[in-house]
Formats: sequence, C-alpha cells, structure tokens
Amino acid sequence: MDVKTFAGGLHPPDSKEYAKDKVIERCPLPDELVIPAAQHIGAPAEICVAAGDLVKKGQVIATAKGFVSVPIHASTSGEVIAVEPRLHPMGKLLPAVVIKPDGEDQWDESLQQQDPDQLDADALKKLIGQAGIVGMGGATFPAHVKLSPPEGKKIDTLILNGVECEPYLTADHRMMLEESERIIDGIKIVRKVLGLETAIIGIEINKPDAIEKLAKECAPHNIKVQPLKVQYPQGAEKQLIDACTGRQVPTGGLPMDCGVVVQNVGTCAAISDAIRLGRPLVERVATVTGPGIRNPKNLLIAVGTPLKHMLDQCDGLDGKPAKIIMGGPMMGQTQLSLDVPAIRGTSGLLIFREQDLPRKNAGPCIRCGRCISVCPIHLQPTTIAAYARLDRVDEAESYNALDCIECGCCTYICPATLPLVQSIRHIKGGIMAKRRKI
Amino acid sequence: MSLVKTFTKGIWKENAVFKLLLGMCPLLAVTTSAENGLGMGAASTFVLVCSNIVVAILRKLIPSKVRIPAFIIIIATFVTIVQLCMEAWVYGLYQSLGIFIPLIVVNCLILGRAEAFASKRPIIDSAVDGLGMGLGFTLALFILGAVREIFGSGQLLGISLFGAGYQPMLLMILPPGAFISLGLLLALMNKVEAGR
Amino acid sequence: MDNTLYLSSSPHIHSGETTERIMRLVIYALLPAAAVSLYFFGLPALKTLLICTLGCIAFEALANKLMKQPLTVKDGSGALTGILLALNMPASSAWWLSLLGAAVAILIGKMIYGGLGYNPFNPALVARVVLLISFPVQMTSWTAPAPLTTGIDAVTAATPLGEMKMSVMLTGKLPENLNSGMLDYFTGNMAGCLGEVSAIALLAGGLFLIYKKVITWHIPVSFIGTTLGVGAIFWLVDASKYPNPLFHLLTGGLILGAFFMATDMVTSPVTYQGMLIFGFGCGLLTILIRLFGGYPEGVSFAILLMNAATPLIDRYCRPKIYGQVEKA
Amino acid sequence: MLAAVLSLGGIGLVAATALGIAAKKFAVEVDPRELEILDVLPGANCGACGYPGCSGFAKGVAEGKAAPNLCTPGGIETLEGIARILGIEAAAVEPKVAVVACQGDNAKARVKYKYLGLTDCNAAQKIADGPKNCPAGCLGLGSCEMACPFGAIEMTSENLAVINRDKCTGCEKCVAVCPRQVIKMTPRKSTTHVLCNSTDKGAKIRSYCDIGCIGCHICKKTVPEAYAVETFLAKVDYEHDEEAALAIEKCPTKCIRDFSSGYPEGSSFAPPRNDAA
Repeated sequence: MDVKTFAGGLHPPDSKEYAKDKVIERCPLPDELVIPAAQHIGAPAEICVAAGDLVKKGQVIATAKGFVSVPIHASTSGEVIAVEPRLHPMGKLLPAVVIKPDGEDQWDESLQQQDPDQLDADALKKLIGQAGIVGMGGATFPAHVKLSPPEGKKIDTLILNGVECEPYLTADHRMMLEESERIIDGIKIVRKVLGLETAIIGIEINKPDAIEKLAKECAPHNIKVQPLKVQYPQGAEKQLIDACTGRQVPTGGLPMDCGVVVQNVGTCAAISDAIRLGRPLVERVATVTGPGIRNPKNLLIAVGTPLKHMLDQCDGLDGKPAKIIMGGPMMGQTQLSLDVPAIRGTSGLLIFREQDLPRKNAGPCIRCGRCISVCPIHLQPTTIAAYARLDRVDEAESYNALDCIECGCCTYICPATLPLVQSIRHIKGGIMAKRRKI
Repeated sequence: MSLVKTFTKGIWKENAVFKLLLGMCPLLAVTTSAENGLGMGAASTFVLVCSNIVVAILRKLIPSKVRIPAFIIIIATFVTIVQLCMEAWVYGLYQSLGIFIPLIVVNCLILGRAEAFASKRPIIDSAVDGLGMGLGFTLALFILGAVREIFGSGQLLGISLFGAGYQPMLLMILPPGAFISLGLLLALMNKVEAGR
Repeated sequence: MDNTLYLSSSPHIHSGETTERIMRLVIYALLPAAAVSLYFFGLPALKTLLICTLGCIAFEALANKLMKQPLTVKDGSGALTGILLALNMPASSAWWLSLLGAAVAILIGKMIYGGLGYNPFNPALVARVVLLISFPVQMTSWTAPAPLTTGIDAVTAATPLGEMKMSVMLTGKLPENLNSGMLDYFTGNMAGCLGEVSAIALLAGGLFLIYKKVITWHIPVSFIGTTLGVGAIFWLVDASKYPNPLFHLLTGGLILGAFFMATDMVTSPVTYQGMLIFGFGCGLLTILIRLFGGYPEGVSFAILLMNAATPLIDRYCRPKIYGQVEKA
Repeated sequence: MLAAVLSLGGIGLVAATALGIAAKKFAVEVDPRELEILDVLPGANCGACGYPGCSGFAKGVAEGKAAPNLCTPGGIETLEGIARILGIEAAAVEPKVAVVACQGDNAKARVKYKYLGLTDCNAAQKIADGPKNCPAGCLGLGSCEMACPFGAIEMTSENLAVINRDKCTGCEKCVAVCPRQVIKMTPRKSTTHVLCNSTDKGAKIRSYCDIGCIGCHICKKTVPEAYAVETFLAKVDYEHDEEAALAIEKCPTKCIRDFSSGYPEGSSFAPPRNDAA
C-alpha cells in the first residue's frame, strides 16, 4: 500500500477506541433547541422569525448576510419560544432562536428534491448555498464559497478529507463506514460543480475498514482512495494537500492557489442530501466521547441540541467534569457550561475529568527544539512565543507567526508545558491589529 | 550643592566605577593586587584634582570649540608629572603599573569631570569634586584589587592570609577574573542599594 | 458561586514530556560512564562525584533562596550539571576543588543568568574551564587507572593527549607507542578525567539518548565527524607529527563532549541546520586546539566558544517554512 | 629640539586647518534648544508624549511641532524648564495618576471558570471574555505590571493590580494594555475614588462581587455635590475631593477608597506620601 504523509507533526495516542465501533445513533429531540445565528465563518445570519412563530423542519429562520454567509434553518418543527442572546460555544452571549419542538419533526413542504444530473454548476452551487452547507470538519467555512473559485484560478484536484486526525473523534470514520453512498454521491456533485475529474479521498491507516470499504465502492466512480500515515495534523487543509499531492499552498494563500479544493467527507454527504432530497443542513453526526463519559457514542443530532441532552443519551457523566471540550482535544474549544448548544461545526463533545487533565508544571523554555521539529509549517514556535511575551510584533511577524495554523503540536510536545499556541495566537492578533492600522 | 555633598557624592552616590562605570581600562588592567589598585588610584586622584583646578581656573579663557584638546593637554601635563615622580620615588609600583600610568590621560573619568564639572564650576568646588571622585575611584580600585589579590594569591597588600596550604585561584589574577569580580561586585552594590 | 470548570486555549492534551524526564534520562545515560570511572579510579572518583552533584544541588537551592525564587532543584538540571562536572574532573580532585567547581557551575554558570533555560554557556564546562585556568596543576594531576581488582595505590600519569602534545613539542614527533593502547583507550583504561576515559560506556549512553529521542544525531555526528575528518587530513599530510583520527576519537573528552556537553539544549542551536553548523564548529575548534593550541585538550573550549556563537547561528538558521513556493 | 618643535607644530597646524575646514563644510545645524530641552526631560524614554523617546520629543518641541506640556512623567518641573528655554509661559498641565478602578481580587470576586494558560490579561480575555464573572473588573494576570516602565504596578497577594501613586508618572502605558479598561487616569491631587468599573445592576453585581458598586446612591445622598451615579456606577466629581471622603464610611459595599489612607489589602506598598505636596 502506498502510504503517504507530510513533513512534521506528531502522533498523539488517538484514543479512538472509545467510540469507533459505535454505530451512529439518532439522538432524540430535546425539550428545547437553541439555534444561534452565528454558526459559520463570515457574517452571522440575520434572524427572520420572532417568538410565537411556528416553524417547520428545514425552514429558514435566519437569512444569509453577504456572500461569505449562509442561511440558518430550523432543525425541527415546532414553536419559536424566544429570540434572545444565549450562551454560544464561543463563550459569549450571542443572538439565537429557541425552538420548542412539537414532536412531529415535520419537513417543510416547500423543499424540493432535485436530480443533480439535470442541473448546471451554477444552479447546484446556489442550492448548496441555500441549504446552508458549511465545512463540517470544524472550520465551518461556507461550502458554496469554496466551490466558487475566482476567474482565472484553475482547479484540477478535489481532495476529500476523511483523515479525522484529532484524537478521540470518530464521527467521520462512522460516516465513511455507514454513509459511503451519500459521500460518493456528494463527491460526484462537487466534481460536477468544479468541472474536474481528479478526486482523492485521504484516510489515515488507523481506519483500515473505511479505506477498504471506500476503495471498493469508489473504484467504479474514478475516485481514488489515498491511505495516509497516522500523523497529526494531517486533517489540516495544507497538510492534507501536501500529503496527497505533494503540492504546497503558498504562504498567505488558499488551497485554490495550488489548484486544489478540500472538502470534508461529512460535507459531501450533506451536499448530497441538499440536492437529492432538498434537505438543508439541520443535523450532523457528532462524537460524544472522552474518559468522563459513561457510554461514548456517535450521535446524529439536530443542530441546536444542548450538550447536556447529548450527554444524557450516553448515560451521562462518569465523575465530575473538569473540562468540557467542543471538538477534538487538540483544537477544540473549552465550554463554560453544558447548556451550550451543538452547532453545525460541532464534530464532537469531549469530557475530561480532573485526573485526565495534563499535569501542569510550566517552567522556563530549555530550548530543546522539539516544537520546531514537530511544527507542520516548520515555524519556530518557541522564538515566536518569546517575542509574543515581549509584545514584539515586528519580530514575531518576521518569524512568520501569521502562517501558524494553531494545530497545537508545539504545546502538546513542550517539556516545559508552555502555552506556545496561545502566545502565538495572541501575537497574531497583535500583527493583524498593526496591519489594520497601517 | 554644599561642598560636603560635592565631596561625598563621588565616593558613593556617583561613584565613578560602581555607579557610572567610568575608567574601566585601568580598573580592569591593574587591579591584580590591592597595592597596584591603591597606587593607580592615588595617581589618578592627583591628576584629577590638579586638572580640575586648572580647568576651573582657565574655564573662562578656553573657547568651547577647542576645550577638549585644551583639557587633554592640561591632563597630559599632570600625568607626565605623576609619571616622572613615580619613576623617581616608587620605581617598583611604576614598573608594575607600566603603560597604564601614561594611559591615565585618556581615562574618561578625568576628562569627564573636566567637561561635566570643572569647566562650569568655581575652583574650590572643582577641587573638592576632583578629590571626592578620585577617592571614590581609589576606593573601587582598592576593593577590586583586594578581592582579586585575596583570591588570586592568598594575600592582602603582600601579607599572606591563609598560610601555606592555600591554593591560589589563578583565574582571579588573569583578565577574566577582573571582569567576573567586577560583575559580582556591581551586583552586590546594586543589591545593597535596592535593599535600602 | 465559583464555577469549577477549567477553560483554556487548545490543545487540551499533552505528551507528558517534561523537563524533569529529559534531565533524568540524560542522567541515566551517564551512569555507565560513571560506573566505569568508579571501577578504574575507585573511591576518589566516588568522592568527586558525590561532592560535585550534591554541591550543585545545594548551591542551586541556596541561589533560589537568595533570589527569593521557588525551589528549582527538582527539575534535575542541577544534579545533571553536577554529574557532568564530576565527569570532567580528575579523579584525585581535592574536596574543595570539586566544591568550588560546583559553586562556579551553578552560581556563575547558571543562576546569575536567571537559571535553567537562560544560561548562555554550559554550566559544567564553565566550571571546568574556570578550574582549569585557576588551578592548572591540580586539574591536570591525572591518576593512572587502578582497577579495583588490582588493589594498587594510585600513581599519577599523563593523558594520552598530554603525552602527545609533550612529545610533539619536545621532539617534533609523535610518541612511539601512540597506537599501542587503542583497546585500553576504548574501554577506558587510561589516565584522564573521570568520565572521558571509557569510549564504550559513553557511546552506549549517547546511543541510548538518541534512541530515547532526548537528543538528535545532528550535533554528535557533525562534531565527531568534523574532528575525525579534519584530523584525518592532517594525519594524511604528516603521519609522524599528527595522530590518526581513531586516536582523536578515543582519547580526551571528544565523545563525552559530543554526546553530553555539546548537546545541552539550552546552549546549542534549536534547528537541525543550526545543530550541524554548531557541531562542525565544535569539531574544527577541537582539532585546531589539540594540534596547535597551548592546551592538550580542546573540547571544552571548543564547545564554550560555539555556545557563544549559538544565538548568531539561531538567528541565521531558520527552517524553510511550509508554503514558501511560487503561486500557481 | 627645533626640528621636533617645528614638525609637531606643523602637523598640528595642518590638522587644525583641515579640521577647521571640515567643521565649516560639514556642519550640521542642531537647534541648541533641542539639547537644552533634552537636558530637562526625565530621560525615561517612556513614550507617553507620543514621540519615540525623549530626544524625539525634544526635537519636536524645538521645532514647534510638539506641545510642550506633553511630558506627563516630568510634571510641572519639566514644563517650567521647557517654557524657560522656549521663552514662553508655562501652561499648567494637570498632573495625572493612574488608578485601578476595581477591588475585586480573588477573595472578593467570583470566577466564571478556572483559567489555565498564558499569564496575560489580553490572552485570557479572548477565552469566553475572561475568567471573571464581572465583565469589567481587573483580571489580575498582570499585563499592566509588565507594561509599566516605572515599576509602579504590583499584583497583590490576591491578584489585584495596584498602582503606586508615588511611582506612577501618568504615562498611560497600562491604560493602553488593559483589555477591560479598568485603569483610569485621574487628577493626582484627588485621592478618593470609586473603585468599581461594572455598570451591571446591583443585584447582578452582588452575585459575583462583594465589593462592587451597586448603584445605591447612598454616597450621593450623603455628599450630593461630590458624587454622581450613572448606569448603576457612582462617580466622584474630582473638584470635590475632600468632601467625597465623607461618604466612604456610608458606602455599604466599601467600594470607595481614600488612597491617602493606604492601598487595598494584600498590597506591599506603603501608604502614599501626601499627594497634594
């Protein structure tokens, strides 16, 4: 088997055994769904319903504002009981629509099923945008924007991200095993939109069953399955492109600058639904896992389901939670409370107890250079962090701080347990502020 | 500023070595023993006092554009006097200080006082300032010389301190020893200062 | 009511790699060399080892106390410095010499710069060089190895490198029996510092460190490679005046220096490219000092000089970052 | 002897002529006032004036580009010096001092979550708007302490920033760095301050802080001329500093402090010297 990878990175214990064999289960609806207006990169959607309105599943409840934005849809049928600021996964109070499900879970009748073969690329793109499809790997970048390269950009390769390099998470893995037909259909639609032939699915070899299944099913459709060595952060766009094609995204550029578009496998399944069934993105698969959970599972959840409700489906907490993480352990965000709703970009819910947290003993940097050897961008994290501590913006910029993808490898490996990523993130803010000023 | 203050500031508050870090060249080079330090200090003090007096006397006559050459000539005169005197009466010391006696001319401490103080103040003030600064400098040279001599050869002013069993630490007599002991002394002074 | 949840910036897991673990592994790697020195030099070696190690720990604690810092001795770097210092001392060192070395290493070599991570020079080498310059007689009074099994009283002897230098200076030629003792040099049966005598024990420790990924191969390989390469060139030019490269490798502190001293993370470059340059510089300076300098051994000086060059090397050696390619 | 005198004299003459010509030809005009101004400046290069260092400011003033009263650290003495050099009237600049308008240290204010990570207020503020429940209080991670060029700020044993009034020069570096705008510039002579920055309602403040201003108006009722209450937060009218102190006893949450009687507990600073002097 021709196994590829990229230079740098590391291999944390993948801890996928918690949930990798758990078949995706549909999570019953909670008593109350909290659907924030901001669920994607770009301008938040504008809420267009009011308290008291009755909505159907799939009905638009917030409209897109601008090109880099998508509408938000009701995840079930029911009554809007409030439109108010609620705690968002970002840790702030942000506008949200609160829906009390009526239990019918009825789809909006106006949604139409379409045959992708009958539609041209622009029509498909428009439908994808209207369905509110965003990158489901966690970045939540609107999919129709990615599929609209500007004039003159030649795209020749589509890469599908089935890497799931974050430890603990298994949602994509289960998707590939259970929903391969939808994924392949989505890939074919995306291929048509972009007008290209080459499509590569990158999968790490710790998911041999997914590689085998997809390889068999993809063969007739001229889609290549590329096995990849287990290495974090292979699921990051830039590293995945490097691993699959050997190309590099120019610094400061986008994947399209080297002729590539990357989509998550989950996104492709959602695209298939959006066209064939006319169903917008109102549910997703998320892994509820971690040592703090009694019975880890992969759940199909409605967008807006509170984390607490997801936990209840997994027989609740095993011990007192110390850290609630939305997403994976390497790049996920810690949460203030279990009342926070899962949103479109929520790939997992991870609970650590006090004893699962890394031991903290921050000492001085001993210049061991481990952060430099693992950095997938080949930066010098310790040097940038040192400048960040002194607020020396110009020097940090000259060490290419802006190229940092915040994957967390340097902090993971640092023997002095310094918060390197946080320092770099901090100085990146400083650099951007300086650029805005000029 | 009172005369007493003018005098004492040179010894501690504006000590040439410990506070201003002036006159490093002779300081690092000749302080291999306390005696050398004292000799160098005395010579510098003499030059400093005399040149300060003469500069103060002439301060209104010297045009500001050529003041530095003028100062240098005044200083050089006294340095030559000191050099000849030392050659005549303390030949041993003269030999061990060597080139560093004529080099007093370019000691920035002396030029610095002429420029910053004597050229703007009356004669008595200048003389007192020179004396204070000179004694402060001598003190520093003596302390550094003593430290290096004690550790480097086990003696103080030529008197053996620890008996025959003591192994002298050669490094202290060598140039690196001067830097290390000066650095540690400065750290100590700062510590004392910060504690007040 | 206070919330009891932790929030932090990602990532939320850690490799478990710690400074203490790194220091501990390096200490383990030095144990074979220490054991060999105990075998050949006996109780005096044990005394030196103990005084240096305990002295370093004590002085670090003292400095912490004086500077009102939290106690840092637990990170193991002080103990490591002590062991390295002991391995760089003659077996017969007097107690005060070891203690003074420990004081210089910790106080002047490390703590005055702010402690671990901030010292520009390898503390153990600073101490060794200060002692070597201050007390040349005591620091070069080598004891001939007297394995525990023989039970002979210690006698003084010269190191092979010392013999070579003396002979070249007096006669312009290498000593006759230069190559006869290679096997002894390899196992450690020769006069020298505690830790530098046994090439095999040091190599075992060094390879252990590389295997455990505590250090990378770059510095040792380029250091030793350069020393051997340049040594070989001189040997080929005039074999009667310059010893063969194998002699350079097995005598003196080359292996100890290359695996344990030059690879000190704090004082060596952080990038692979920089490490190669660093090792090359160390090797070149070592061979030049050995063949043409005033001292018979140059490893310590070479490493210290390159330590001073480390910030400069770091400044100019930057890895090529991902994405520095032409836009398609 | 004669030859020596002639040759040395000759060299001197030639060199002097060359130097003289060079001095005339390559002369750089420096406004002498610039150097004089630089002499009277404190030389801390703090940048409070907005110029790069004291020499930059001196140049600006000499060229008439900079207002002479921008040097807050130098205070009235410096201003008078500059005015004397420029031959203008000294326009009095109100000496200012920075005050941390918060007393909610770890013992008195509740936290929203336990923060792990970089010891930097700005970095912590980015995670769910900071670990404290209070949206405006001091985070206590010491960014201002790091930023202060004069060592005038310390963190108390319970992690509250306290500014030493004797050392503070009013350069505003800390004001710029604080993510919560809790540091206020106040007239140096006024020693009584409301040390709270939260505009939340009283009930809410009580839920997370023992010492925040709840907007109860008692201070205003006690000394009407010295206090105003806006959005549940009392403010001192610094014109009535002396009267303002009368309300300290009455304040139910003790959020008003007269600095002349000392700094918040946990601080190692000695009470300030008489500010008015």
